[in-house]
This record gives sequence, C-alpha cells and structure tokens, in this order.
Amino acid sequence: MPITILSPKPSHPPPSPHDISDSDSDLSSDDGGGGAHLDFASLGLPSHQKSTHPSNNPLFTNLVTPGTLITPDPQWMRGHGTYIPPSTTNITSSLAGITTRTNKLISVSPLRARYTPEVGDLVVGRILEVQAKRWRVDINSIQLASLPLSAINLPGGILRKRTETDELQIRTFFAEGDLVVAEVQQLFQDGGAILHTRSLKYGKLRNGLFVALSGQGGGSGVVRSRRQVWTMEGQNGGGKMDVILGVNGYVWISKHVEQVAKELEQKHMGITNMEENVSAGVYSSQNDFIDSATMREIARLRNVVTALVENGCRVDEDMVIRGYAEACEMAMLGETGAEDIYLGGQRGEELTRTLRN
Amino acid sequence: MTTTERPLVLPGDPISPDLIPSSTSKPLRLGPGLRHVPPSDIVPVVAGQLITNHQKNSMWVEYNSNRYIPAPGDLIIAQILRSGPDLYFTSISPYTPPATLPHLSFESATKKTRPQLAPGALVYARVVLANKHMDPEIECVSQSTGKSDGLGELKGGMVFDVSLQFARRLLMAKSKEEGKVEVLELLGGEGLAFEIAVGRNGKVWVGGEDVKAIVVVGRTLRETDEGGLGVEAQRKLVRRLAKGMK
Amino acid sequence: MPLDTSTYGLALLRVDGRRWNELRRIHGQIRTQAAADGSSYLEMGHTKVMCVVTGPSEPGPRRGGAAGGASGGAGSGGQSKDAEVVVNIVIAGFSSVDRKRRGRGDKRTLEMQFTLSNTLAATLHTHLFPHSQINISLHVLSQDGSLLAALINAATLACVDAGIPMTDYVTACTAGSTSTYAANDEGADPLLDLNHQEEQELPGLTVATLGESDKVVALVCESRVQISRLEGMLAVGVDGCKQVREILDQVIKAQGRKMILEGTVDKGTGLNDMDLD
Amino acid sequence: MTVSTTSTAPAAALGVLPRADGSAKYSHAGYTVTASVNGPIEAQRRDEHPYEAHVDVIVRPAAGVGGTRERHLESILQSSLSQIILVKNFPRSLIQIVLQVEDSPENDYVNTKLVQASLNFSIMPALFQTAVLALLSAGVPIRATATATAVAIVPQDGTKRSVVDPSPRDVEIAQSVHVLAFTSHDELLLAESEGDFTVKEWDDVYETAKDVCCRPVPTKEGMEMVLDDEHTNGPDLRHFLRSTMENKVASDLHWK
Amino acid sequence: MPREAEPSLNEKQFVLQALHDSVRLDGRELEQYRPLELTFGDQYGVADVTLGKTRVLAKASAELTVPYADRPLDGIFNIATELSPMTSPAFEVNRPTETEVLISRLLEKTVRRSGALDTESLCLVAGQKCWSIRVDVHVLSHDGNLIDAACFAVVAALRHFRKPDTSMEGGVLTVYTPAEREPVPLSWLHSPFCVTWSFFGEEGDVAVLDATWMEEQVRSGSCTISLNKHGEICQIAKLGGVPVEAVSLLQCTNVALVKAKDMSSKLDRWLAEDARRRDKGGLLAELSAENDRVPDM
Repeated sequence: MPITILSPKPSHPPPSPHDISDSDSDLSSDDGGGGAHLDFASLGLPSHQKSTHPSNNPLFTNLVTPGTLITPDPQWMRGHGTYIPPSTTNITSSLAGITTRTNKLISVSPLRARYTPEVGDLVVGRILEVQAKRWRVDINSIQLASLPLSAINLPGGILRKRTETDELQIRTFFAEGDLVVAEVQQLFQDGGAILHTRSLKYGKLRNGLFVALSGQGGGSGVVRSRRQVWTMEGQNGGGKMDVILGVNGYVWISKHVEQVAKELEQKHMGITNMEENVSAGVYSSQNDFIDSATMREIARLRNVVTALVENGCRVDEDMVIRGYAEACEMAMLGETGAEDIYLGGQRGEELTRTLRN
Repeated sequence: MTTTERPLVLPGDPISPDLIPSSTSKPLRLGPGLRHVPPSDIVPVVAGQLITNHQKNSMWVEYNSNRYIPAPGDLIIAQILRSGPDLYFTSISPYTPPATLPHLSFESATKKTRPQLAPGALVYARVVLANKHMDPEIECVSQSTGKSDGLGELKGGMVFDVSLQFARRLLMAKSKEEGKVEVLELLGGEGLAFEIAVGRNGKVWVGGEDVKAIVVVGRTLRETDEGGLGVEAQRKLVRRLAKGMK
Repeated sequence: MPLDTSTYGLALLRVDGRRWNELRRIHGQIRTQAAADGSSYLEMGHTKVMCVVTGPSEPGPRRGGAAGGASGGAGSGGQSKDAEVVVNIVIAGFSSVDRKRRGRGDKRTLEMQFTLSNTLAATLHTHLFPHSQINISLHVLSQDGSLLAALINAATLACVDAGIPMTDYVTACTAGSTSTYAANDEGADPLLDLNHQEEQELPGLTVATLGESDKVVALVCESRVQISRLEGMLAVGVDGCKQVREILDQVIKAQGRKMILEGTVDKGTGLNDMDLD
Repeated sequence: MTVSTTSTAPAAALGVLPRADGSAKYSHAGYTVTASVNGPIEAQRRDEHPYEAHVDVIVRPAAGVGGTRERHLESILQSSLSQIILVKNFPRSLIQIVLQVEDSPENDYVNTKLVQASLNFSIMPALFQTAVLALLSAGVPIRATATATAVAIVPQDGTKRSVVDPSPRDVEIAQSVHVLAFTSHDELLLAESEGDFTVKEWDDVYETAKDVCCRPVPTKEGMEMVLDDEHTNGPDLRHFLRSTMENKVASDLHWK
Repeated sequence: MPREAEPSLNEKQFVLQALHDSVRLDGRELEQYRPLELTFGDQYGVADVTLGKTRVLAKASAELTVPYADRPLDGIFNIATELSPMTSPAFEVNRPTETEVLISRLLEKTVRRSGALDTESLCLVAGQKCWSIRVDVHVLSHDGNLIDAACFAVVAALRHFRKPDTSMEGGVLTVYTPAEREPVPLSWLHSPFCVTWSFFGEEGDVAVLDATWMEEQVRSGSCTISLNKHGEICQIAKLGGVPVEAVSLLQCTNVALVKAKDMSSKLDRWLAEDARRRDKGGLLAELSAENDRVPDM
C-alpha cells in the first residue's frame, strides 16, 4: 500500500517544488516556493566565483552529506565515514565531508570532527585523573588517553627499576591539571590511546600558555605535518619561544629554556649518560622567571594561532611563523607599536587575507 | 511417609526432642532453615517441613524460596558483568553484589590462553567460596582434577527462570523418584533434541539447534514449576506441547 | 480564542496565508558556537531553537535520576558498548506568550528529551564510539508550534556539523487536519507544518523520518482524531520531512562549499578522478 | 469493662506477586494490604551496615502521597521487624519490605480528604501481619513468627469498652488506641499507644491483646477451641498464621 | 539502588531469533495479548488489573477543593503514577525514573487530554468549589507492557468510581456522606485504551503486541497507540527507536483498533457483572436512620 497524499477537492496547482538556494548559508524556503537569495558577499569570497553555479563547480563534486550514495559498485571497499545499508552493496556516506580514494578504498573525511588518535601523533594533553598505575589524559579525543606509569622517564635514568614507591608517589610526577606533551604509542581496539613520554622532547609543560583548537580530523585547526615542535625567535625584545602544535589541536607556547637545550647537546655524548641527568626537576611545576617582553610575544603568538582558526586557515609551522612575522609588522604600523597584540575581528581577517595571498 | 515424620515448623517453633537424631557416633549436622541457639536448642528460622535423616545424623527444613543464597559446591549459572584485571565480575542473582570468577579458574587457562568472555556471556560454574562477610567466588574448573567437568561458557541457547526448589529437584540424582519431576525424560521421549544445564540459583539453560524445541522445553519447565504439576499432569503437558510444535 | 477555520473551505488559505501543503520559512545555520564540537541554529517560522553538541567524549560523572536529561542508545556500564546520547532541553521562559517557566522536572520536557535522544540514537552510528557520550543541548528561544520537529531538525544539523557518523538525516515536521475530531468532518483536508494557533485547535501529529525513505523514526500525536484521517496526515507529514531534509542538506552543503573555497579542506578524490593518479 | 470485636476472620494469600522474592496479600477488619519482600539484596552505600542487614520498610497509601504519618509507621515497623529478622545472617545487605495498602475501611459518616493521605493508626496490625506473612513467603530467616492486633478503648454509656480491631468509627470516638504485637514466644514485640489511658487500662489492653495474639496452638484434636468459651474475642491469629503457612508449604512440597 | 539486571547475550539473541521465526517464549501469537483480568475492590473505584505476570492497581478518589484560578469552570483531574520498589528494587522512592515519566505522560495524554472525563461536570460552584478527582496507579508487579495494563486499570477505576452526591439549594451546597445518599458515578465521555507495539531487529520488521519484560529489554523500538471503540485516536507515541515504514504503522493502528474494541467490551462486561454483584444486597438497606448526621460541608 503506497502512501498517497490526499489533496483538497478544489485542486490548486501545488506550489512549484522549492527552489533550493544552493549556495546560501542563510537558506530559506519562502511561501509558495520562493526564490533563492545568493549572497556570496557574506561568505567573503572573491567576486569571480559568482558566475559559477555551485553544483556544476568541479571543486564541489566530492562534497557529500549523510545518506548520499557514493557508489553501488561492489568493486570498491568502504572506508571511514561510509557504511553499507543492509542487503545492498551501496557505499553510502555517513558524514558531511569530502570523499577520498586510496586505491579501492573509498572514505569520507569529515568537514569537522573530533581528533582521532593515531600511533606516532604528538599530542598535548591535560592530566584529568590519577589512578594506581596510570594517568588518564584529556587529549581532545573521544575517550581519555592513558599514560601508564611505565611509559614515563623516572628520575634517575632509564635503567632504574620501577618500584612500588613510584606507584605510591605517582602524584609527584604528574598530578591532576598538569599539562603534558606526549606521543601516541599504541591504540586500544576501541580507539583509546596509550601515550608515552619516554624522551626528553616529552614531559611536563611549564613556562607558557595553552590554547585549545580543533585538531586533526577535519576542518580548520592543527594539521599533521612534518614538524609539530620548533623554537623561534621572539621579536620586539622577546626571548626565544617554543611552540608545540599538538596534532590533537592543543597548542603550547612557552618560553624557551636553555637548560633543556644543554641536555640535548649532551645527547651526543652518550644517551645513557644523559638519561641519568633526568632529575626530579623535569617534574617541577614551578615556572621560571619570564620577562614581560617574552610574555607579550607569547601572547601575540597565541593570538596569531586563534586568528588563523577563526578565519578557517590551517595551523602548521609555516602559517604560524609567517603569521607571527605579519602580526609583528601590523603591530608596528599601529599607534601603540609592539604593545598592540590584538588580532581579533577585522585585524584577524586582514592577517589571514595577507597570508592567503 | 506420614506427616508426623515431616512436621510443619514455623520460625521459632520448639522442636520435640524425639525428632532430633541422637546418634552419638557422628556429630549432628544442621541443614538450611535451622539455627542452633546455645546451649542446646535447635530452632527453625523458616516455614517448611522439618526433615530428619537418622542415618546421616542430619536435619533440615525443606522449603521453597526465590532468593538464592550461595553455598559452596552449588552448581550455578552466572552471567558475566565485566572483566577486572585478573577476574570476572559475575551476577548470580539479581540485585546482589557480584560474584567473582578468576580468569584462571577455567580448564587449562593461563594468562595468555584464558577464555575471553564478553559482558553478558553465561557460564556454568561452581560456587567455591560463600560466606556472609564476603562476595562469593565461583570457578569453572575442578580444583582437584583440573578438568572443566562440563563447566564453562554456555554458548547460544536460552535461560529460563524456575523456583529454587524446582532447580534442586531437577538436579537430584534420582529426579524422577525423589523429585517427582519427569519432564526432561518425557521431552526426550518425544524426540526433542536439546542440551540442558541446571543452576541451583533457579536458572535452567537449554541449548540446541531448534528454536521451537528450546521454547517447548522452557515452557514445559516453567509450567511444571509454576503449576506444581504432578507426574501425570507433566505427561499430559509434554504431550500437549510436543503436539503443538508439530 | 478559537481558530476560525470557516474561511479555509472558501479560499483554501490558512490563517497565515499558507496553502495546505506549504512549509513555513526554514532558516538553518551551522557552526554557530565556536567552542562546541557541533552547533546549529534553526528557525521554522517563528519557532527558533539553538543546539550545541559536545562529544563523543568520555562520559562525565554519572548523573542521578532523570533530572540530568534523557539518555538513549545504550547506557554506559552495561553490556553494550555503544555511545550514549544524552539530550538536555532548556525552554526559555520568554519563548512563549504565557512566559511560563518550566522546571527541570517538567514531564513534557523530559518526554521530549527522551524522544530526541532515542530518535537520534536510531540514526547516529553510536557503535563506533564505545564507552563514550554524545551530549546534545538544546535551547528553545521562541515557540510557534512544531517545537518537537524543530528540535529534531536542529539536533540533526548539529550532529552533522559535529562530524558524528549517521545513517542519514533525521528530519521532522508536523501535519494536521482542517477540522476537529468533534466536527466529524469526513472531508477534512490534511495540513502541513502547523503553527501554534493551529496546533492548539486542530488535530495534529509530529513525524520524523529517516533520510528520503518513508521510514518513520518518531511519530507523536497528542490530540484526538478519527483513525480514518491518520493516513492523510501521515502522508503529508512524511512528504514534508523530505522537503525539510532537502533544505537541511543545502545548509550543510553550503558550509562545505565555503570550506572548500577557503581551502580549509581539500577537494578530495572521487571515483571519477581515478585517472589523475 | 467489656470486650467486643467487630471484625470478621482474616484472609491471606501468599506469593501473589510472581516477580518478588516473597509476597503476601492480607485482609482483615476491612483493611487489605499487599506486601512484597526482596532480599537479601545489595544495600546502598548509605544503608550498608558492616555486621547486619538493613531492613527497609516502605508504606504506600492507596490514594494520595505518603506523608509524615506513613514515615512514622515505617519507622515503627522497621524497628520491630528488625527484631525478628535474623539480620546478623546477612551483613552489608538489604531486606526490603514494601507494603501497599489497597483498601482501608471507610468511615461512611465522613467525607475524607484523600489527596494528602494519612493512614490511620489502626492499620498497623494489618501492615505488620502482612509483612510477617511476606517474610515467611520469601523464606527470610526469622527468629520467631509474630502476631499483632489493635485495641481501642471506647467510652460507652458512661463505662468503657475495649474493642479489638476497631472500625474507623470506633477509632474516631475512642479515648485511646493501642497496637500490640507478640512473638510466637509470647514476648511483647511492639506496643504503641495513642490517646489518654490509665495504667490499669493499659494492663487490660495488654491482656486482651495477648489473648488475641498468643492463644495456644490447638492440639490436633481441636477440642480446646470448642470447649474454651472464654476465648471468643477476636480471631485466633496464631492459628490463622499456622494454617496459612501449612497451605503454602503443602503446595510447595506437593512432590514430597 | 541496585541496577536492573540486563538479560544475558544468549537470552537476547535467542529471543530475537525466536521472534524472527514468529515464536514467542510463552507460546503466544505475535499479536496476542496475555490473559487480561480485572477485579474490583470492595470499595468503589479500585481496579486490580493483571496481564500475565504484570499487575497494576488503580484507585480513584475524590476530594472537594477550589478550582484553579485560570480554569474556574473546571474540576481538577490528576493521575499519579509512582513506581515503588515493589515493582522492582531498582526503583527508588521519590526518584522518578524515565519509565515512570513516560507512563505518566502517556496516561495523561490518553485519559486526561483526550477528555475522557468531563471535568466541567466536576465543578460545583464556579471559581469556588469543585471536585478534585485523583487516580493513584500502583504497579505491583512488572512483567512488561505496564502502559496498556495501567491505562486499562485507570479507565476501569474511574468508570467504577462513585463520588459523593451533592445538591445545590438556594445557593447552599450540600455534600452528602455515603451514609446519607448513595454516591454517584462520574460523568464519563469515552473510554480510551492503550495498545503498545514493540518492534524488533535492526529493521524493525517484527512487530509484537503486549511484550513481556524480557521482550521489552531486547526490543529496538515501540509505539503506543491509544484509541476508543469509536475509532478515534487519542494519542500516538513512537518516541524514537528503530525506523518503521509509515505503511506498517498504519496497519499497526488498524490492529490496535480491534484490540481496543476488544478491551472496551471486556470492561463493559466486567462493570456490568460488578454492578449486578453489588446490587444483590441492596446497599441502601444497610443505611439506618440512626446514622444521619449533619454533613460537614
């Protein structure tokens, strides 16, 4: 019994099917099937785009939304972001995103999603919970990651045996609220991540500022790239700054501390030697002295990062370094000079526009 | 058997001394439903029939209830709730604290080869430890032989709830003579193929290929239990249900 | 004030000038809250709702009782490892004419939370996110009928924005009938998308369907109506849902195009691009 | 002082709720109460006691929401039932008794307010007796059985009359109402009184109640009942309890 | 409170498998109800309904009160549903659960909003005096399909109920106690009944009526349809859950009507039987002149 629509007796012609305004973010269906208002200006797009009808634009052919049939052809394999309805061979999208193809594998990468950890990712996280033999770390993912006690460098060198005293003193290494930089070592079957900090690059974070963005997984935010950690010179009298772009979208900007570098130099002398130097100082929660110029530059760098995100740019080393240089220039042109670190609203747009060109 | 031998007792009733076995060679053993009040009083705590076994020098109160209280040695059907670091938490009866089942309490289980049981899986197990101050512990392997002896995960099939007493009757060595329950033999006689595991905690697991056969077995058990059917009524019931299946 | 339906028979126009099968203006936006995993704002006529999605994420401390919002899908801690969909609806006091405040224990709101969470759980692929929670928070800013439908649509948009995999859009709308049950009018016509006034006076139902199919996820009828009129109302409602789906799909696509043009996302590789590599 | 009673014989059914561990429905003197017993089950942290079971009693009126009167009845029942249940057998657990009032005798002369339910004090014996029956049905180990009754002292024509199982009308005009419960060892388990009374009156009430609750179990010949014409006041509760349990055990153990 | 025990994986799988083969554990057909039984209490307005092992008791009561200020011409009518630990130890006193909220909303929509009880007739003096009718629903035993059983109990209790008679003479309102005048029935307009479908499987292609508690625990969706015997829908609630073809839902509604008509005639019969039983003694004969008292209203 098919469903039938019973129309009123004095039959009026039904309104023309809603003309769907295709590219309008402010979309409306007016009474009686109103017209479409195409307002590209509001999107801040270059004007030449106007002539192309969106649905014909080859740029958009791979844009799919949930329920879109990608292919009924059984030769393809379904990947992330797709599903096959029961008793069919139809690969169907389960996300709003862009189809990507790797050989026979069809997947959809979402326009935006939470960070999904992968082995080897460098992440910045926050300790949320201390358990008997591990920490539970927020890494902006679907589940909390776990950092086992056995996966950190204990004071006194790598060869030191883990003792029960360490278990009892677990809070002296990381306590709730501490920030850490770590690497994803392993994944559970259900997608949960296990982290480690068994390298001098990793460990507790201090002397700096934390920024949360959306991570790898779709949309603007931090992307996986060659380098996630680097040191850069501060302008306007600021000292050197360390930047850590966690793949999970958590960013750490801090004052560069030479001591670590010295230890890194020692690395060439012999790893065992050096590891022994890992002292309890690594787990200190005390900030070093930071001069106000460096603090200001750290804040400026943070504003660069947030401005990039606000205006839909990717965040990687190149963009951040260029953005910082541009921001310094913009500040110098202003009235208050170096003290002006504001990069919100129009200034942020201006900044990203310069970077895009 | 006359009623005088199996008198009705209510909690707190005095027990006439001639009902208490007086063998001097063996110590007197008190079964469920009785309480020893020092120095020498024996008082029932539940309502039921007082049963005395002079040969074994034991006595207990025969009664029915719905709440299973674990006792060591009982065979039970338990449901896995979740897995801990080295044991499973299982449920024996609803709303009670979980019973533990160590990962290694399975036949030839080692840290690497232990069975992986998902939450919601069923096991046929034996109660090892039950005391009022601790959560009970169960096992799926015989401590003495190291063999499973039929214990372990129950795959597929269906579980039916019966009264504790009916489960006990099914488990009796001579269930037909002593327990007056003949349904299983009768069902087998009707040509139904099924496996069965009876838990003292009032759960009967019925396995087999044929969904309809399992349902018939389950309905027979439940109706026999709830209706308090005698042997003749059991025969009728089985005939009726088996006919309905065909 | 009873609704004057007498003129309908003559002009076939409703109180707000619509015809029987016309939706009101629908305006949708996504990514309205920068801090959220997903967010949306939806207007259906003068019914205006906002939605924020957080998650899937680690479930917080267990909430006690029903006050913390209804949860659908599977509960955490049980056998099932699926994500839990927790919905919380706040109806602003100023959203309706009577400005009545509804407490947290209001049963109508609790029922809507339950409906919403079970409706979304039917489409969201919760099995992909074991031991986690999807929090959906809805705020009702203005009410003019079809509230449940607007909430479902807004939540769908926000879930798509949050990048949570789902079978298809779940879209909803209301349908009614032109005369009350008491009139026993066999010739009553079905109506699409009821406003507040129509909802008060006429029989109506809310229907939510999955994608472009005729599969009904939710069907809520709270008024007395002859069984013979159900088919017509349901048919109009299901058709309305398809129209709504098309509109919501365009909202999402517009955002996608914008991101492609801005270079935030790659344009991807489709089946037909195979010659490129 | 004369003693009178208006009530009919009590009636009870055990195991009426198939999903509870134990249950009983009991009607007497116009009251009908259904009880369920679940336990021993897991106690909530706040109720957990390291050495004994927590006995939880919940009284639910037939109409309206329960109030302070119900809480009061619950606390009296809770403390007296804890005395007969062998709570030490089940440490850290909970024995939950829910008493649902189904019917209570109506005073035909007053239109009662029902939305705020306030159970009458004289419902106590019915609640108590139902709880004991449900405990027996659940097989929860108890020290002894117990029986309870209510006695009202009603002024009449200048004298005082004590009424066993008073009707709501009696309670309304009574000077004092007493509820007493005795274990099967003839120990006084519960005594609650309301109203004005003298020690002498209380002594009389005690004797009357004890007479109702603790009548010796008739011997098999059943001759005592017939011969003993002094004991014609009120039902023989102990005998009733025994015969109810006899039926239950007989049907449970039909296969023996 | 202890959590409600979840059925084991074996049980879930088996029940689903059996239902796909159209076999139910208790041998019923898919669209067959368990035996429905109703007993009335000694008093008016007490209905005890059993549906298999599910048992619900409803008690109606009346009280004189003041009408709500915004509805001066209407009496007050409430249905109170509270699940006590008697239903299951998982329910706690004074902590409404989701089940409880849903049942109470469904009863509210089915009985109250559909206008089954004429609330205007409950008003005695506009804006000053009216009857407040209250039905308390007590779930004594829960073995699935509480809604259908509870709705039947509520309708039965209300139709059985008698409220004290009143008279209005010269602006003086007199309320008679049961001893003075035989109480009168409520002004009842129509009798709605709930019929609940349960859907099973990923596709929701198996539909079952009157699910047991075990079946409810494995179902993937449900739809409660409330109808009266005149074929009027009072309420439909499919609150999410597995998607079901619209056409199947229409079929479900038609079957539900048959079931509702069946319940309606059963209730009529039981009410008639009870009336006959009560009439035998000639209730009025019990009343004696000696008991006449001044009414307290």
